[in-house]
Amino acid sequence: MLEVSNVEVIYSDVILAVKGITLVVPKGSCVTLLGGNGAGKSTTLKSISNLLMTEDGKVTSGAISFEGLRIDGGDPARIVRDGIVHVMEGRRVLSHLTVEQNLIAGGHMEPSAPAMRRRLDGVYDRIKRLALLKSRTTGYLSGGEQQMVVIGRALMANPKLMMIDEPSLGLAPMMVDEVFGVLRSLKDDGLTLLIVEQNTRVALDLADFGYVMEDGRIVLEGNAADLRANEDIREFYLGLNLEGERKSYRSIKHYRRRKRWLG
Amino acid sequence: QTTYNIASIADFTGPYADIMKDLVGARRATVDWWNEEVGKGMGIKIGMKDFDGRYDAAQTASLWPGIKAELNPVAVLGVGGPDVAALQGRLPADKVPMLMSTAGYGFAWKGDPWIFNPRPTYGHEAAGFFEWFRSTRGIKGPLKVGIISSEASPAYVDIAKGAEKFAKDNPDKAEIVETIFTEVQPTDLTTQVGRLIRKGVQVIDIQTNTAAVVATKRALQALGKADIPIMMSSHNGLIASGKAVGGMKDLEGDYEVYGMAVPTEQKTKAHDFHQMVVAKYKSQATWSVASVMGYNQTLVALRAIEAAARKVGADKVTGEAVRTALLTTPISADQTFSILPNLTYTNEAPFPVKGLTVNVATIKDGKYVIAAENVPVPTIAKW
Amino acid sequence: MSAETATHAAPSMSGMRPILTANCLRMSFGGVVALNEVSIEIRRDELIAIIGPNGAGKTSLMNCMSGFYRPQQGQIVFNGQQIVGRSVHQIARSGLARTFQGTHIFPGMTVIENILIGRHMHMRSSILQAFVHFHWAQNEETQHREVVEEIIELLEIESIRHQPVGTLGYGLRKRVDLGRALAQEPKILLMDEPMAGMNNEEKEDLARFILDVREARGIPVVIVEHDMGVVMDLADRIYVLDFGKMIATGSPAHIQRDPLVMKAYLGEK
Amino acid sequence: MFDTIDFLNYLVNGSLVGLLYALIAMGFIVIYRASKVFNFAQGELVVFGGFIVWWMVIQTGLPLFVALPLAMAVSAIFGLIIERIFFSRLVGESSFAMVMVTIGLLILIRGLILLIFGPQVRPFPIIFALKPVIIGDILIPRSLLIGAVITVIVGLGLSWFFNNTRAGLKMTAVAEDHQVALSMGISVKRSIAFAWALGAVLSTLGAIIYLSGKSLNFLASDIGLSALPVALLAGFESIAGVLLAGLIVGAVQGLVTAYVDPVVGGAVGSVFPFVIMLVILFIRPTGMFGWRTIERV
Amino acid sequence: MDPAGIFATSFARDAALVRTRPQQIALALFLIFLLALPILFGPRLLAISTLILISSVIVLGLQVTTGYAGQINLGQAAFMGVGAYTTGFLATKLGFPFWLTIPLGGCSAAVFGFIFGLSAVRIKGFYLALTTIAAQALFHFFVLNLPWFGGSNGLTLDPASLFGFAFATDISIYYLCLAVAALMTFGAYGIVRGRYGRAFVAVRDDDVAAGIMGIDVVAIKATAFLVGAFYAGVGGGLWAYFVRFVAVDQFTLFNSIWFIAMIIVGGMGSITGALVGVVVIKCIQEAFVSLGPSVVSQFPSIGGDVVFSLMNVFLGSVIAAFLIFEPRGLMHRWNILKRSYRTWPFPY
Ligand SMILES: Nc1ncnc2c1ncn2[C@@H]1O[C@H](COP(=O)(O)OP(=O)(O)OP(=O)(O)O)[C@@H](O)[C@H]1O
Ligand SMILES: Nc1ncnc2c1ncn2[C@@H]1O[C@H](COP(=O)(O)OP(=O)(O)OP(=O)(O)O)[C@@H](O)[C@H]1O
Ligand SMILES: [Mg+2]
Ligand SMILES: [Mg+2]
Repeated sequence: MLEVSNVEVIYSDVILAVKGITLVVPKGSCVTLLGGNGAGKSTTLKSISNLLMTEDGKVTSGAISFEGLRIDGGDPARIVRDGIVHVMEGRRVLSHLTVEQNLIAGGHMEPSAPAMRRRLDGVYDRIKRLALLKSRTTGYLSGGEQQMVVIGRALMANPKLMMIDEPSLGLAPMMVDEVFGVLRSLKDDGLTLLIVEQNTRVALDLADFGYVMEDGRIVLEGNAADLRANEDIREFYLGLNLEGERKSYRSIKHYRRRKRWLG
Repeated sequence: QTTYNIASIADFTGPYADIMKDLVGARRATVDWWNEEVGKGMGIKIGMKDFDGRYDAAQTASLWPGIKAELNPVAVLGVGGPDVAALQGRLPADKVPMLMSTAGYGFAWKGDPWIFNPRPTYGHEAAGFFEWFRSTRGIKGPLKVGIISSEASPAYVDIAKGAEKFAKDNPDKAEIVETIFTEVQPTDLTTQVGRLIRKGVQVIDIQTNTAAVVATKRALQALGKADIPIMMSSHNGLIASGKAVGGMKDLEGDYEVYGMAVPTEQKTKAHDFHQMVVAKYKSQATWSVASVMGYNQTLVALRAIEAAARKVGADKVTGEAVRTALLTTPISADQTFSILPNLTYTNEAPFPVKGLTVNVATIKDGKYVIAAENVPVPTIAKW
Repeated sequence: MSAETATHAAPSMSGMRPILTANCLRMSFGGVVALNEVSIEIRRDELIAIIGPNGAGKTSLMNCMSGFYRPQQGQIVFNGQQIVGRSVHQIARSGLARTFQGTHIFPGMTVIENILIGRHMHMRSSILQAFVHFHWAQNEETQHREVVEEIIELLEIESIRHQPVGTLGYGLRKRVDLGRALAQEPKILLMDEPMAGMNNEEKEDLARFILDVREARGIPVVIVEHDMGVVMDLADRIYVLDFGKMIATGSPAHIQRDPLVMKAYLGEK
Repeated sequence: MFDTIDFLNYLVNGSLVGLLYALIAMGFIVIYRASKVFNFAQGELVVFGGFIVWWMVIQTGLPLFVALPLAMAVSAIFGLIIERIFFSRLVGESSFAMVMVTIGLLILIRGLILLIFGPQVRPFPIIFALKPVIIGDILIPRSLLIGAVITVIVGLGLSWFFNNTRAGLKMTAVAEDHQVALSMGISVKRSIAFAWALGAVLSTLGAIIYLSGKSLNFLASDIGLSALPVALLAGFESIAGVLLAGLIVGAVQGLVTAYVDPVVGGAVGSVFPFVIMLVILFIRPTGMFGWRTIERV
Repeated sequence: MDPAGIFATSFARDAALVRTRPQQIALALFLIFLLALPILFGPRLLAISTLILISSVIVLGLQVTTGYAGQINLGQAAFMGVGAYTTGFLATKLGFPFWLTIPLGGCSAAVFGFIFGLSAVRIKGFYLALTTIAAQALFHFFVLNLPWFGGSNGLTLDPASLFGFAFATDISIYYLCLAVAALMTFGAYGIVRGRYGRAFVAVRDDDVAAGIMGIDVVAIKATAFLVGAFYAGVGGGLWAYFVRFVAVDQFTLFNSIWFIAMIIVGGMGSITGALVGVVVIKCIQEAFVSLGPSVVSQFPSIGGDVVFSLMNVFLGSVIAAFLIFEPRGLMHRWNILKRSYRTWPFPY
């Protein structure tokens, strides 16, 4: 459905953030993109939704195609209409608007008001909490609440492919389960997902396939099961020691085993 | 055959660029005429060079040193307030007199001048009109005057002050019922003008800009009192205001007043002079207030140079000599073809304070005509 | 009210006098009650964790402590002084530093400059001295620069010293954020969700930094965190907030078994 | 010596002038509300609109009912052109940069006006009959009265549009955050374009009411300055609020001009709006109805 | 970023402005040029240079308020006016010497600015910026209506004089302005690279965080206005002695706008940028003015007014173009060039 082939991204003509990556998101599947900070995950998503445009960044080589059509460098609004919606990292709510207004604005592409209403109710009973927060000003919501709002808002656009940047960021454990519950139900309803996550455990539980990025390159890929089994993943992303139980943060040594894929 | 230079400061690229064709054209024509018919005889040639002051003090100030070095002029022709602002501090040091074409200002009214106006202050000109108007209308008691001014420019404020001073010192002659301050482009003056009318105003004095004239005229029309005359000055006179209001007929019975010739189509010595230079010296200038201003300042400058040459000798003329000549030898109306009245400068003021006259023009049956000439100007104390 | 009464009000177990105590704080926004009779006490040698579901009021609590919010009632005694009602920068100057949920670094500045901002309140040069620059201002700069370099080493960000922070990834920003707080040489350090948005590896790094800070500098630390692993391993004591109420407090082990907490927060697993 | 009739006259006319300011201020606010740009060139837009009308009516002698709509259309197009040239490239840039652009725009448009129409003072057509409306002893300039009615209608209409329609909500989203709006599939460019078209049209409307039967040259742009306090008083986001702000400023200015100016012998009236503005802003930092600044950490 | 091979050996060195030998040489040459300028240039250019120096002082101040502290300031011309009038007042009415009047002019302007800065207690963002327009209106009104400033008459000054030596000639006034401008530039660098400079930027980028970092946000904003206004005031003082006549219509809102235009072109948040901006804009203006008349005389068909409007059109487009293609101004482009040159042939 979505194909990204050796894409390179440069910010303000000087910072090379993504150094030729290739990834594929098959229809109806859920793909996750893992990787350290500054690895270029968000940048990758931005290059797909072409929000790069607004950050003085551009795709200097490679191609991005969605359902067989080239979309790289396209107008972001157009791309959303094609069915890709991008939930940016950092809970970007429209802070002076109420939760409901946020959602309505999200559903601006619905042909008619009633249709929009229907979507709205759909979202409300997918994410119960939003119904409660309806009339609150989103700017004042707590971090987690805001995360809910942006996901809900993305759903309002009725996307074919939803790209989420760090959905679990700042969510309490129960809330994480809740959010991923939502995502799972979406997946089951046939929505294609591309998830950038730091919370490797939940991400790999949900995903069928995963990519690992390190400073602008894809260093490892495989279906979720294999990745979960991979030694490096276990140590560096799941924080398990070789015996497989979680090692304590107190007992962290100051030196580290080098990662295979860098060696 | 000695050559002396005059610096002609103009405003080619500023707000008044549109009248420069006439103003500078008139200056040039006058110089050509003088060189040909006067200078030759005296063995003097005048060179004039234009400089663009942009009606901006900073600009003129930065031009001046260059002018001085390049021309070492014996006289400067200025355009307006900014030139005065920029140079009045330096001319005394550099010993060059500057000649303006506008009326004088209260704030320039100081002794020992280096900048000279051929006309008294706007206050004087207005006062002259008041007196004439009173007598022609046979008004007993003081003339009730309303002033419309603006604080947008200090010059405007000064103009109003002049008239107020006159009324204050001559309560029997004029009474300022009110001075109204508006924006440069008034929103609506109906209420204010209505107030003036209720205070029984007999003439409205507007020496600021055409926008104010138009707004006031509209207010008067709205109030059905279009017969109350408006008195304007040279820079916002009948022709200009007429253009702005969209037709001369609207200004029927209004007046303009200033201490120089009125550029009507009537046959006058001034008009003849204009037609002569146009014919003989291929002047581009048209017969307008702007060209009259150009003529008046240039003529004063040249006549002063003449006088200076007679005193010190044709080869020894300096800026200082020109200034002394101005202060010592009167310039008669004939010498300026009645473009200006007889001028007698003194060391008290940058403009002649005594024996001055002004001319009044009006619109009669849609025609721009002279209403009165050589109307005497009453004396006003400094304010 | 004075420090004494405050401490009597909350007698400390280990005889150690608490550095910061908050008494029955109440904070509501319109209908929403963000904090409801919340009391908390932090001792000088402690690493406290505050947990709770989203919207429980954790950040609000921190905001009250750092003076960004003004609680409608209750007092906060920090280092013997009542601080409720003081302006944010005064409280900061009296030794309370915090890092933010999300990042609030200054993107326009380089890493060094960002951390130097932390030193601002320790600098004395007047605008006039700054104008002259040489001598006073310059020497001052140099001194403080040394402090900053230490921190930079501690956090292992030497390589990006001169990079504008705006171009850094989230994780590094958080690290700069921490560095900036440390530069204030605080008497207490509040961290709002420091681990959020980090992968395991980085969490380990940061955990290590936090421990170092605690050991090396002996600064009491309060963290708000959702990652139970981190919380359970690092914290000496845990407070649990739910809907603005303090529903439990105690050692990690004890909290993990608390049924209330299970229900409200951890979820049955 | 105090005269109630006078008082009422000043009050009423002042308020009406205030509503004229409100109309101009609406230009500021519409543009801000749909693109988060504060437009310093508003006054220049007014003058431009004025000259378009002048050119069509006086120069080419079109009848009013043709000329006025046409002028609106032209100025709308002018607004669109501005967006195309200047703002379409700036999407996502800091709103600071955009505001700075409008400062460049101010100088540019003024230059264009001088270039195309020259510095001369031009007569502006009489759009509303000069005969004032007289209610009891109160005498009201027709242009201002009709203008006030138009202003109120337009104000309430736009206010409804922005607050209650989905299209309005879209623009509000843009004003909140360009990047987010884009990520939601809202065309920021179109929103900004609309804002400028609307802003230009409002300015032309303002010019018609302001200048009807008066004269026009580039200095008329000062009206933008007089309208500024009104915009600030209302708060950048509130379109309906600007009406009230206009009334307040206008009424106070009218009275001050009438009663204080003569006493002081100076134009107190012209600075007073700024004083009111400062006072109100101290009490309500984001104007009377502006969005509160949300500060979270 | 430094050229390869340059490593700061001490923190002071690392913070220093000129680090490399080429930089030092360039600076030295530039200073020599400035000192020799009266010999190299004719009086016209000399006068222009003097005006450029005066404007630089004012724009430097604006750069601090707007470029660094992020507070758009539309009152700079008014602040300049306050300085000019104070200078004029003290010089004419009380006969103070210029080395007192100019600083005092700066101070009074600073106070005036500081008051507006203080409104930061309550007012934030664009609202704060726009209140500075009120400064313009109030200044105009008070000068015309308060008794001390000669109202509409303006003030006429005698030349500045030191131990009997009068700065009456254009050369001497040039050196006076040069000295002051140099001092103020040096001071500006000092301010922006120390704690204040950082605090300004911090407040600009995120004033909430700044507060929690222990920065007194209001004080800093007020200080930013204070510094900016002080510079404007000093510039005004110089202006007063340059023209020797002060009138209220020399300080209009439009001038303020030009000052902003200059920092836009030069580059926000860069002292050098401010200077570059002034020079560029002034030179363009002068080009038009000196070419204007000759063009007009060449083709009388195009009136001078056309030239005038063309200048506005041109400068307006220049500014807009900068904001569109070079939002960070000339200095930014210069830095990028430098960087790419230093890392050549590797682009990144
Ligand atoms: N707007 C920008 N301008 C310049 N450089 C940028 C910009 N945004 C990101 N970068 C650079 O691109 C690199 C990748 O950034 P990106 O945000 O994609 O990392 P990430 O994988 O999303 O990290 P995180 O997990 O923290 O979100 C970063 O190292 C940063 O230096
Ligand atoms: N300034 C404010 N105005 C209005 N409501 C607020 C404000 N600040 C917080 N709230 C409300 O108070 C409650 C607590 O918010 P807070 O940010 O403290 O939650 P939290 O515990 O930090 O949640 P999270 O873990 O998601 O960050 C939330 O419901 C929020 O909507
Ligand atoms: Mg990211
Ligand atoms: Mg929180």
